[in-house]
Amino acid sequence: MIITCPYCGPRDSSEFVYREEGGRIRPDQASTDQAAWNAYVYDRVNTAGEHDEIWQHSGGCRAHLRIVRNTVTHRIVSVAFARDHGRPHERRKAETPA
Amino acid sequence: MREYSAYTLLKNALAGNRDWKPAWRKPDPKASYDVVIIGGGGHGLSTAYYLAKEHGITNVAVLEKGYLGSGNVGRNTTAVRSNYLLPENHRFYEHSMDLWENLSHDLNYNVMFSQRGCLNLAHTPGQLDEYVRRGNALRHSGIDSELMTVEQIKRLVPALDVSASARFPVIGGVMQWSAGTARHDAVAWGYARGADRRGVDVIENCEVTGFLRDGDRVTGVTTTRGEIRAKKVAIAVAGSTGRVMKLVGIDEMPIESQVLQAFVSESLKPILDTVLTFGMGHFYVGQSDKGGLIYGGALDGYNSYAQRGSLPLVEEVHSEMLALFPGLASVRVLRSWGGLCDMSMDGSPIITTGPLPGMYLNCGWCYGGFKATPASGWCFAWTIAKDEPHPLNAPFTLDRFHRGAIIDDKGQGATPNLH
Amino acid sequence: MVDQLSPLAPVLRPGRHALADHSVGVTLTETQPGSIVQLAAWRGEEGALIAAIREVAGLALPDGAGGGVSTEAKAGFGFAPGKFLVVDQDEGLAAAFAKAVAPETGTVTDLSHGRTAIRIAGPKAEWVLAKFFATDFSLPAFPLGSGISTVHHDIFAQIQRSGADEFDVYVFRSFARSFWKSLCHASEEVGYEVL
Amino acid sequence: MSPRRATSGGLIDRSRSVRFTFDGQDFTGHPGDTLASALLANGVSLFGRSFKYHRPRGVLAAGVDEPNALVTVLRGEAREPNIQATMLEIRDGLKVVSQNRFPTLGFDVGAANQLGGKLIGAGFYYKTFMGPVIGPLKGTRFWMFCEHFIRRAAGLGHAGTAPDPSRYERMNAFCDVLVVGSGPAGLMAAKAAAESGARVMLAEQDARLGGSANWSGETIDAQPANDWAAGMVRELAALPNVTLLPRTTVWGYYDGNTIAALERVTDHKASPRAGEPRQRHWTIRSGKVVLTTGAFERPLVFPGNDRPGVMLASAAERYAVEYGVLPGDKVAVFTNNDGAYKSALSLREAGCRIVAIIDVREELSEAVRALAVRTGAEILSGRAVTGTEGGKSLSGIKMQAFNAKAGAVSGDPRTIEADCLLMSGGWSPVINLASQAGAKAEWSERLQAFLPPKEADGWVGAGGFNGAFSLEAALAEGLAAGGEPDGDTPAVISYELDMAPAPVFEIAAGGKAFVDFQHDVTADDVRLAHREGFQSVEHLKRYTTLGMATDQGKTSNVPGLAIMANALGKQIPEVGTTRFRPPFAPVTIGALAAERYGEIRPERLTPMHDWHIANGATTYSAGLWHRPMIYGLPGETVEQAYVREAQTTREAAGIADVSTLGKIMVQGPDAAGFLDRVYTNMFSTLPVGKARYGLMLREDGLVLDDGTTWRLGEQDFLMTTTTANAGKVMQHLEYLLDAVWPELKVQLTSVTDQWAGASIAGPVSREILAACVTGTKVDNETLPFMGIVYGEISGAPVMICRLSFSGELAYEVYSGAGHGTHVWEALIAAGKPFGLVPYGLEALGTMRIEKGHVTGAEIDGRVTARDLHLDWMLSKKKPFVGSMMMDREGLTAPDRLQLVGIMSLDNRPLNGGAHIVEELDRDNPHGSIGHMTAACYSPVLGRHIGLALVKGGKSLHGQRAFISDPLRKRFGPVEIVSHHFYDPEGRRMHG
Repeated sequence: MIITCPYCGPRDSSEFVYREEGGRIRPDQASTDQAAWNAYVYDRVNTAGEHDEIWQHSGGCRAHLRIVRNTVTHRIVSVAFARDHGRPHERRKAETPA
Repeated sequence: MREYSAYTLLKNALAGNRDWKPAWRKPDPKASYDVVIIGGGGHGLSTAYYLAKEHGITNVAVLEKGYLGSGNVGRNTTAVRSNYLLPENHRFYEHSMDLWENLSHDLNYNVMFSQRGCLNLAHTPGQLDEYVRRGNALRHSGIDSELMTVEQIKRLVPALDVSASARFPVIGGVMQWSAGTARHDAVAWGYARGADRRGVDVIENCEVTGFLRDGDRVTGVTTTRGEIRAKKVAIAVAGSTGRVMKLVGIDEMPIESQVLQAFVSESLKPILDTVLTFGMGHFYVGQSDKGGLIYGGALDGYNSYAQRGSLPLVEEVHSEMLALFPGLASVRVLRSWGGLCDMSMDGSPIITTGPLPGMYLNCGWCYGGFKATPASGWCFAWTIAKDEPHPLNAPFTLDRFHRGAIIDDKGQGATPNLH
Repeated sequence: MVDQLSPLAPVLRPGRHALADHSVGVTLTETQPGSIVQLAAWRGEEGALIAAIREVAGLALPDGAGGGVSTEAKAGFGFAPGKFLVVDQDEGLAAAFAKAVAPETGTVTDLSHGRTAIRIAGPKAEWVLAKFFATDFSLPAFPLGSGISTVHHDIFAQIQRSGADEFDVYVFRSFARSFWKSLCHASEEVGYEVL
Repeated sequence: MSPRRATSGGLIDRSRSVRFTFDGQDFTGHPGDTLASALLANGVSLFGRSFKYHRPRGVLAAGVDEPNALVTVLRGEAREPNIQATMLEIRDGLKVVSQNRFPTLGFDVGAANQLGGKLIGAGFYYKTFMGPVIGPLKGTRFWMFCEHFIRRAAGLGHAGTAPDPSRYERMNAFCDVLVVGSGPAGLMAAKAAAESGARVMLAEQDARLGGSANWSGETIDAQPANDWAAGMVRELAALPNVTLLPRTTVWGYYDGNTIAALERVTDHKASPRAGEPRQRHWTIRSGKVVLTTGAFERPLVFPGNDRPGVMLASAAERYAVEYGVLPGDKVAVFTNNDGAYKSALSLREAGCRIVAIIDVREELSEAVRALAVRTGAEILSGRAVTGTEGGKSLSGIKMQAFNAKAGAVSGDPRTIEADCLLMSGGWSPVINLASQAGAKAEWSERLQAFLPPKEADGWVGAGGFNGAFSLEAALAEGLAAGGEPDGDTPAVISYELDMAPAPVFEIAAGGKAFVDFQHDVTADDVRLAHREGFQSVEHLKRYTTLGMATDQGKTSNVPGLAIMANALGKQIPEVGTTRFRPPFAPVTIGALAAERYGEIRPERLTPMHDWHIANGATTYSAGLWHRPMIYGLPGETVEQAYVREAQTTREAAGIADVSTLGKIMVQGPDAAGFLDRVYTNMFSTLPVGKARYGLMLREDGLVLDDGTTWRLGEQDFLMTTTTANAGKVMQHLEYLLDAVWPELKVQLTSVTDQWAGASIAGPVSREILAACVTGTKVDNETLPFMGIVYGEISGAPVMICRLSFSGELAYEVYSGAGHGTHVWEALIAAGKPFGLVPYGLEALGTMRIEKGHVTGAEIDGRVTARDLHLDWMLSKKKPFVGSMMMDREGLTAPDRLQLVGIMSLDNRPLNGGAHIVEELDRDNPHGSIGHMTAACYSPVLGRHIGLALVKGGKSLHGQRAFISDPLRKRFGPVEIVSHHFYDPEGRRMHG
């Protein structure tokens, strides 16, 4: 598999490590919503098809990349820096007041 | 008279082998069953077999989307062992071992289970302590485990490099002698035949496309071969759990599907009579009765439903092979394949009622699915028949992750690709 | 000042290790720069940091990912978004940058002891490097002066093209001896000389 | 002159001879010969024995599809088993032996297996060897007894056990166009692509480029095809943007057009050059892949089709034309298509006598009849071969009338004398690589073959690969695949043949008719599989082992499917086709390991490593690092050494290399706030110039790692991690910063290698520092506990932090890594008058156990901070990673394993990994309440002690229990105590 890092260009998949699903929402650091934390840590969409995920270019620039990749064909649909993809922790506010 | 024996083999040979019956019928699905099992792999078939044999429930269909045994039961490295650290795991796998030991007789089908042992090689004192901890845990549960010195290891596997100059010298190992290998396909075929002869309909080329519901309750399935109603619907589709659960409206699970590659070398005269694991990487190897070395390593490490591996992992695995067996450099790898693993968040499986009424779930097998086949089916059949788990699978719930009651043999946390 | 002890010292064997026909495909050198400094800009401050590099080191780094310049005594290149490696044969570069780079601009990290610099030069330099790194070393893909970050199994490396047939490889010091031995081994096929 | 070498012709170099041995016998051939062609030229027809029945076998094919002629090559002590004689170039000194025979190839006792033919058909193992259900042989015993003998009989060649001295290398390459196969289509494609300016690579598995042009006898551009090919190769070789790779088998097509290929660099050389690898594992990333891999000819399935002397028509043609070898004197031909007629003619022209051409088809075209007449053969259409005669080589064939539509033979057999039978059952395009890439094959009714799909992503095909079997089509398609669809192709002269075969795969006439030659799978085996329900293609393969041999079914897949389809009354595509997986042809393990063969992982060395070795250290692996275990004196045991080192440290001083600790610079305006988020305790309150011990949890609330972090400046922190977790912690922090909190201005840099670290501990450590440190005072006021100062030692700048792992007054002295040995030696010299000793990990471990500090043995990924009594580290003033997850019910359950100390009561050593029980039962160990994580002899206590994780934890302090270690056969009484064995108030380190 070749992943085209937005900084380094096309590189072999051996330079990258898969980290997480991309769509998972980490609750705000101060959130006390236990269910949201549980879901964040343990539940996965695990799509068969186009899958939103975060990889790190650990053997290169070490940036985290938000990648959409088809898990059935391994074809990579898009790659962007994870940090440009909005900030997951801001998407959902704590549901139960602290 | 048993259907398969040396006598019937001779009798049939004399008759030109024209009288053998199909190993299982090829029935059309009926409109309804007491139990429908989705997944005609090892676990689904063994579940059907034990439902019929242990619980007298024979109005059962096993639905397989492709050919029978096309999933991981036919794509693994055939190792059977119960040497897990945690009691929840090793008790379960030891029950499996008990079933394995008599499986060929039970099924009247030679699954070629051979107890040639599984040896974990240790390379640092800390690692040896860790392995001894595990071995002692087994011994305290009545399961066999033995410490081996380097000299004993060398005698057992003369081709192994145990020199002190190795990059990671072997300093000892922990052996489970009752462990071994079995002929993987035969397990699927044996269970299929056993279930079939007890009245179970084993239905191939029948893909589930949706679930029939009555409110929350699951009442059957829609398939490429029509609607099938069932009092109970059981899912045993490890590798495809995510896909099937989405059909019933459950979009998130504590599971990632990942590819595990396996390899077989060309046939060689015997060189390795046990199963070995390498402690400074992720590598295991055995040799089949046909002579091929069967081996594998770590997961490719990313989500996949493709049954297709990546090249870097191929290179990694083979470098580990040579770290143990420098004499095998000119031996060649003949085949490789990829299996889809249901990697759970703690590396342990799920066998449970629910999560919806009328539904039963068996998944999350990670690497351990093949060796679990008998106990998985046995426990799942119990759970389906009695609507509650057997004590052996009671810890393997779906809600354990959220509760923090995790069963993490490797101590890696919710990082499936490290289990 | 105390000189740095090279991690390669016990395995560095200067001289020609040529083929039977006396040909030498690559020369290998440990360049032992006095300063290796990593600079990182906060987002939006890359321009200010590049300006600081010009001011302190006199290197005008071109725009674009991996852009760099290599001169006789100094070199610099981008190796990650907003991050640069600047190298000087003289010591003291980190201290100079610490003064010139404001906290609002970014950070300065001294790696003068932490990285080992190895130069591989000669007609077979691309061929030998290709044995290690899954990276395209051809001139169009890897222009003069530019740099990359890559990895050979466990050995992380930053590489700058310092000439048409010349590359400077920066590896972690603790891996340097292992890498050097592999490099010499891989160079045997084409003949090599250690300077 | 060799008995079967033609007097002229062939592309071999007749001016030179090559000497080699086969089973100890000397033979000669010529450069350009394969082992197969050279042995055939010498009149050898018996090459090997089959897997199951040990039947004598000759050569079936001439290339990578060969199933029968497998040999073992001896290279010194190294052995290469199962090498195809058809792919092995001979060289001077080559030593080859046959395999799977005992005692000799000619007389093999294993051939007795043939007597049991019907008994040991497909799947017979599954039905027997189970043994009695009860009695001493129940369970797995009987099977394992039988298996012992089965295993011995199985396998083909012997592997070597001596390390292989050859070197293997990996090579990475990038190109725009990779052409696989150098036949006419491949050459055209490569040329066209190269002329467009693309970077082109051309890989050919054979030694000689040109593919079928080397033996087709056709004419291209007014010259013999092989001359045309040689000219093309010369032109390509001269282009700077073209790389030619002969002897290179492309075996894997991975995602993203990542192509794996194996180059045999020196296998053909009598004396390789120094430094040259034996084989090179290429990983080629190509923009586009052009597949011109041609097609394999298929055998026909009929009784006795495996007798030595029966071979594929195209193989025989290739031996005759390319190698100048006459495979027989009296040659018969058996075919279902036109192609074999051309082969017959080529053999005739090379000097063979063609005695008969037997064709299953009733009707033959005029063109074919004309061709047949030129061969001088008797033409027998509407007939089929129904048997072969001879012992270990063919002497004649049996032939009967045959109705192709009904698939039935009739009439009396006629015997024809022949010592070679050419057979052709049609052609199967080599679509393996396309299949690996995910392409689904399409069945062609006309060609009776699976073809690649028309549209594909990443690759394009041409020529025989596409089922375009004519030379004109191959050239035109090659040109188009190379990017010049409208270019001109050279003029050709070739035969007008229809390669479409009659749909006949098997002649069922009684007797063993082989489908898979190497694995001895017969047509009857396929039918048995059908009868027993193993009808899908995968079941067929797995039940009969069809296609599972080293040739991977290159010749057997389609015939096997056809026989199954016939039994099912279905069409072939309804049975399915096998999806091909890597490798296309077997690949050596050495090549895949490449440069890691002999050195699987790089070594990681600390700056002081050479000093340790020079001063008597014994090391062991800590991840990739080598770390000193002890610095043993002559005659000392490991225990004596570490006890001396620890005792001296506690009484005077010791020094240890701690450079392996992970070190991360955490810099930026938000650094302090970031540390507050990732550590369980507070760091924003840490003053500049001070250090603090910190604890990190994983997101799931369990302990990740611990270490001290030093505040070097307002915005600069130096974090240390454990050696083992350095990488993991770095990734964890990078992820949080980059993917979760990108708004934080924090920069992380690994500086593990920047610093050398020496830990100097013991009551006189301060005096030692005072004796060698300049530029700063090191007294208690200037350098209090957890304080940091800067100074110099022997001219090298150092940073000293006063912190203690051993529990003694202790300092960590950090210097630039390049100064590490210099500073270390200065410290050793300064410490000499004070009795300073270097100590290794064993002494370090001893002192930490005495103090009850935890390490990786306790932080095993399953413990919480509370389990380790580190509750005091959990800040209540702020959230931190894991804070919301750490108190879930499963992580606070009362029966969790918690940290305690253990004291031996029998004055015997304890061991990590032993379990703790309340009731001792040596014979039937049970009731484990936990396990020991670490153990040592404590010099300060004069006792054997250890740490353990047990259920009940602190509540058991003061209780008696037992260690139970059946693996090491060590049992005995212990007392459970606090894990703080030594100086619990910490007076010594604060002193």
